[in-house]
Amino acid sequence: MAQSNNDVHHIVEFPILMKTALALFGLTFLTMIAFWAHSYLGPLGPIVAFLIAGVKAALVMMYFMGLKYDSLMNRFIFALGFFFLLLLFAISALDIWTRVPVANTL
Amino acid sequence: MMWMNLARAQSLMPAEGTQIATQVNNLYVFLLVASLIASAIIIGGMIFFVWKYRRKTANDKTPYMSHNTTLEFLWSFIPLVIFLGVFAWGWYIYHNMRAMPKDALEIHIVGKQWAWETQYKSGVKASNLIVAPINTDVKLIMTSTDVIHSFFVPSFRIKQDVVPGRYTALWFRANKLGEYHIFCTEFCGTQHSGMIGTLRVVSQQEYEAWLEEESKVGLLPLAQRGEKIFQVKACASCHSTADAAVKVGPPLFKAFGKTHEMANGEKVAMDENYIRESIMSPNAKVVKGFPQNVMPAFQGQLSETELSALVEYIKGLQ
Amino acid sequence: MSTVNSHEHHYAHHFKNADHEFVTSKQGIWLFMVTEILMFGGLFVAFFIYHAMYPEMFAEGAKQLDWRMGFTNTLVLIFSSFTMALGIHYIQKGDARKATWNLSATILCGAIFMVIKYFEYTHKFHLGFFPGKYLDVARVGAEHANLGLYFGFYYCMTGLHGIHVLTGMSLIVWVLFRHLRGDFNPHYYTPVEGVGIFWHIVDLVWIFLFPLLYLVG
Amino acid sequence: MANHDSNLNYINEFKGIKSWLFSLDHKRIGILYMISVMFFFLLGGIAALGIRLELFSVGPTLMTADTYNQFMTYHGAIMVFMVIVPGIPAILGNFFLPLHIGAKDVAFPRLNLLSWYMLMLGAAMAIATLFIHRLDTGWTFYTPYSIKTSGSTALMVVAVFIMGMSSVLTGLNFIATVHKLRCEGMTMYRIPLFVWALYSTAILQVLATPVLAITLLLLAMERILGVGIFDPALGGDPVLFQHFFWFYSHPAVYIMILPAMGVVSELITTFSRKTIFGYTAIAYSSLGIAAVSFFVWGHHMYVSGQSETAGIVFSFLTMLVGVPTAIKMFNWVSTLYRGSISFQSPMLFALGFLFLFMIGGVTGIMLATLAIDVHFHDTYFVVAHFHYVMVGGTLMALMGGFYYWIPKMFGKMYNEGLARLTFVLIFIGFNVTFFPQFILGAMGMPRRYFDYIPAYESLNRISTVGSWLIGAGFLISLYVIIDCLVRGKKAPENPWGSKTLEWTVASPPPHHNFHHDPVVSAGPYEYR
Repeated sequence: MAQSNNDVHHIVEFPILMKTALALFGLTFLTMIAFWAHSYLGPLGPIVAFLIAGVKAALVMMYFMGLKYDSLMNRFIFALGFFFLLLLFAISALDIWTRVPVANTL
Repeated sequence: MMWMNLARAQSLMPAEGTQIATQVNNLYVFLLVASLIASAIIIGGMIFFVWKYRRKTANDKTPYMSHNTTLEFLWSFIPLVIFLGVFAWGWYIYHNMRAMPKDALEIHIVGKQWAWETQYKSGVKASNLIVAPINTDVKLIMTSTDVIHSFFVPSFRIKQDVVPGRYTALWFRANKLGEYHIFCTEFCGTQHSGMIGTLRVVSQQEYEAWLEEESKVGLLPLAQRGEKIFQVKACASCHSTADAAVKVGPPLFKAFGKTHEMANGEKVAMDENYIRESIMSPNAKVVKGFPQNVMPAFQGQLSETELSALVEYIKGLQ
Repeated sequence: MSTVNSHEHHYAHHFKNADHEFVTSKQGIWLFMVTEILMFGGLFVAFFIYHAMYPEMFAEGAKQLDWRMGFTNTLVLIFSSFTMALGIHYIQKGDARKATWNLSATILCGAIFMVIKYFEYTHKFHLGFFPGKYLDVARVGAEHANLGLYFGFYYCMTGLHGIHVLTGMSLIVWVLFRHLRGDFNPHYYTPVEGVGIFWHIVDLVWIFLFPLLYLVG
Repeated sequence: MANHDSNLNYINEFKGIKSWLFSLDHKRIGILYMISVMFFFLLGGIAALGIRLELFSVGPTLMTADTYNQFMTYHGAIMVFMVIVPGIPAILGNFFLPLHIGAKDVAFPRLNLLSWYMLMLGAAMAIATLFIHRLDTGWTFYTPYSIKTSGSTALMVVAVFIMGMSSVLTGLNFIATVHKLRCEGMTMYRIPLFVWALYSTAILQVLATPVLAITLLLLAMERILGVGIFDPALGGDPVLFQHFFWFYSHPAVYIMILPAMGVVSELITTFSRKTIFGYTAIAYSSLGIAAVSFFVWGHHMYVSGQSETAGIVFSFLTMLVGVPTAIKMFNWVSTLYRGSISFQSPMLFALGFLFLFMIGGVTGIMLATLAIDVHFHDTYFVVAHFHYVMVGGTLMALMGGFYYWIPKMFGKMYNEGLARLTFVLIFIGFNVTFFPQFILGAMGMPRRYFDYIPAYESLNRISTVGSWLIGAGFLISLYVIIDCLVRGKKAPENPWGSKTLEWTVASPPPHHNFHHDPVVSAGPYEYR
């Protein structure tokens, strides 16, 4: 099950780390620009903000945490967490938004 | 054997008072019989195998049976089909329970710590009592003023949590006269087991007569109106009026005019203002030995006349 | 628990070799990270549900927050994540001096983050934005009566995140101490990797927290 | 390494209390868990007997309503969080998982000891609430009652958070152990079914408990900072608390029952001396139950104000989780077919498990049906159902597991006659206590009732008498265990003729488990 011996101890090279850091700073500024321009974006604003946050999170996970070079099992384990959160949100939201309101007719 | 079994099964459940209750009974009887059959197969099989293949010698040889795909498929697929069938039948009846009838007789229920307060459209109020006409759709619109309660009428097989901060609804159409229990089934504190009411199903005429008689409460002398309000607001569940027994709050029997020691040691005579203040904001003066913030505040729930009626009633408890 | 000493480093007796111990420890670390994601995730799920139920109230709450502080905090945490990754990188390369600098820089950034957080909190207390029922709606002049709910979320989420930043900082101090004592070398650095991944999770949570709380408008 | 002296084992190799309290040996930590869980079971049992005594007759019998509510709360909280969730995984799992897969220890021994200390810390705080300000919220802490009521709820909730943390760390440890420490030749299809059950339980412990952690933290913040997330006064939705609570608590009931199923698989194969029928079916149904258990939590909330659509989705998914459970029952009974069955006490408890879990199972399907649950929800029918699967299931399997493995754990045989007596007492006492409660539930008696209408009195009386029998049964089994430790005869290496790895080592096993690493070439139940 363990991968081949040599890439068990993977070292993320300096240039990759530097590029990731710069990308993260850039994306943070991009988020701010999206926030200031919320008058044009309107309802799209929060969605854009979250997309950028998602990209930043992916960068941190892949390069800083080394998930890109890690075993399939560890990636599956980490992804499992997000799946169950989605499940909790999906069915709780399904409940709250399919409730039939009862009016007080007194 | 089957029919005796059905009769016995139905005798366990309280006599049903609505058409839906009969449907629930039928599904319950089917489930009971199916479970008996399934248990007979598995437990009977177990007992038979255990007896037939009991150990004979110290080193018996047993066959190496690892699996049997067809058999295993059957006893996975057949239970699945039965379970889904039961799910669909349950869904059908559940939908009937939750689909509210149009233009039903609406009664308001307010669940509060440790009593059910009912209110009719005509303004008639009652405590722990619902009077409903027979063969009419009745819709209960329920809310709670403090914690979650749950309105349960076993004979009608209906139950619905009463959630503070929003309205929940229940409906029934009684098809038998009589008195049925109302229970609270969501834990709500000390007197959770005391929140028992009665649901009386009467004929249409009797229902209108009761409504008429109850609405004349406005003409009663002040003290009697006070007693009615004392009942409706379920003050009796915490304060005794016939004797000096301590229920949850201090007794009100022969209490008027006497001085009582407060929690902070101050001596206060019980006069009209003290009663009025203790009703509107109970925590202002709490009698020694009684806990803080147990009694709910009635600020904004009682009109001026209702307050003076209550004061008149308590003064009369000599 | 006796440990088998080989010239590079030691590993526990119930493992076959050092790599076996490293791979198992990494899996243990990732399993723990799943529980962190699920715990913070629970808060985010509750936040999304209430945001959808009371959008205007949440917008009013978000306006009270100072996006400048949030923005600087994001930059500080991303930089600390970068220095943490560098710290591991240099320990793997065997360059002890640079690793020490980077780990200290990470701790410093954590401290800066907490100081900015402290000013944000005191500023809000000063204005009267307390959590939940303690928020005096009249004094604060809030349009929505349950603004306290937004600030309840604000303090719960940033508070829990703050506690994790402090825990992360103390873990890095412990790892730095062991590094200065010479425990780590290119063949044995599991604790550093573990603490590093924990610190990146803390940064990950803040990356989502910042747009969620500050920019929701 | 310790020398291979024959009479040296994990008990007598190191002496003194410190060698126990700071031991990193998974076997010693298993014994520490055993002692603490048995003590908590005693506490929970006393609370149970108190409840039944109070319900012996109409009206207050020996306590006030508030005291009864406190008894009910502490019975639930102690039994769930301190006895039955740690129970089989922490005691038998810690001791036998490494032995079953041929490992020297669990993956992270220090984490294992930390888990025990966290359980002790959490339990101490929980029991401290008894003396500070007793709780009366029920073990479910439903809001807004748990926010409004007096009582040290915040302290209890943090205590449960810490105990949950202990459960997460144990689960994490077991997953890493099963993944990485299996001995040579021990593929995932040659590990015993007890290990499959612990593996599925560990997945549940790791993925479900964190959501309980955040829910309880928010409840503590609710009481301390009044954040209003679950408080309707501030726009919070108490039904959302129930969603978050049951998102953990339904997987939690599978954390309780799956290890018991693992023990029963071991007992049935050993005592019918026949290989398991459908190994892969049972292994995959453990994983199946673990997976589907995350989708079904809403069947606790059909009448809670949850929408009809959500109720339908949950009822449908709950029916699916019933299927793997039925598969296991069929496979166990088929294992008995043409076996060579002996009736020593572990097997009696396993057969008792099958009987009681069958009734628990079918009543579970009844409760999963939407229309039926509307009548049965929060009545004694539900109380009877979950006691049938928890006491009838997990505790019967725990007792069977104790008697099956005590010769290996302590190297001494227990008194077989007395052990069979405890089975008879517990089995009969259990049915006398809880079967009438099914009828009470059908008649509509709500649960958590301090007092009831006279119509329910006779059945409640029978139930109380039954609870005395259970109490006697468990006290006698405590005596049997102590008597075995003090005066038990020396146990042979393999008293039951079982084929799994732990019976190939001495009883009690040496500190490092195996003198030389085992190599496995066949399945765990090779009875030819």
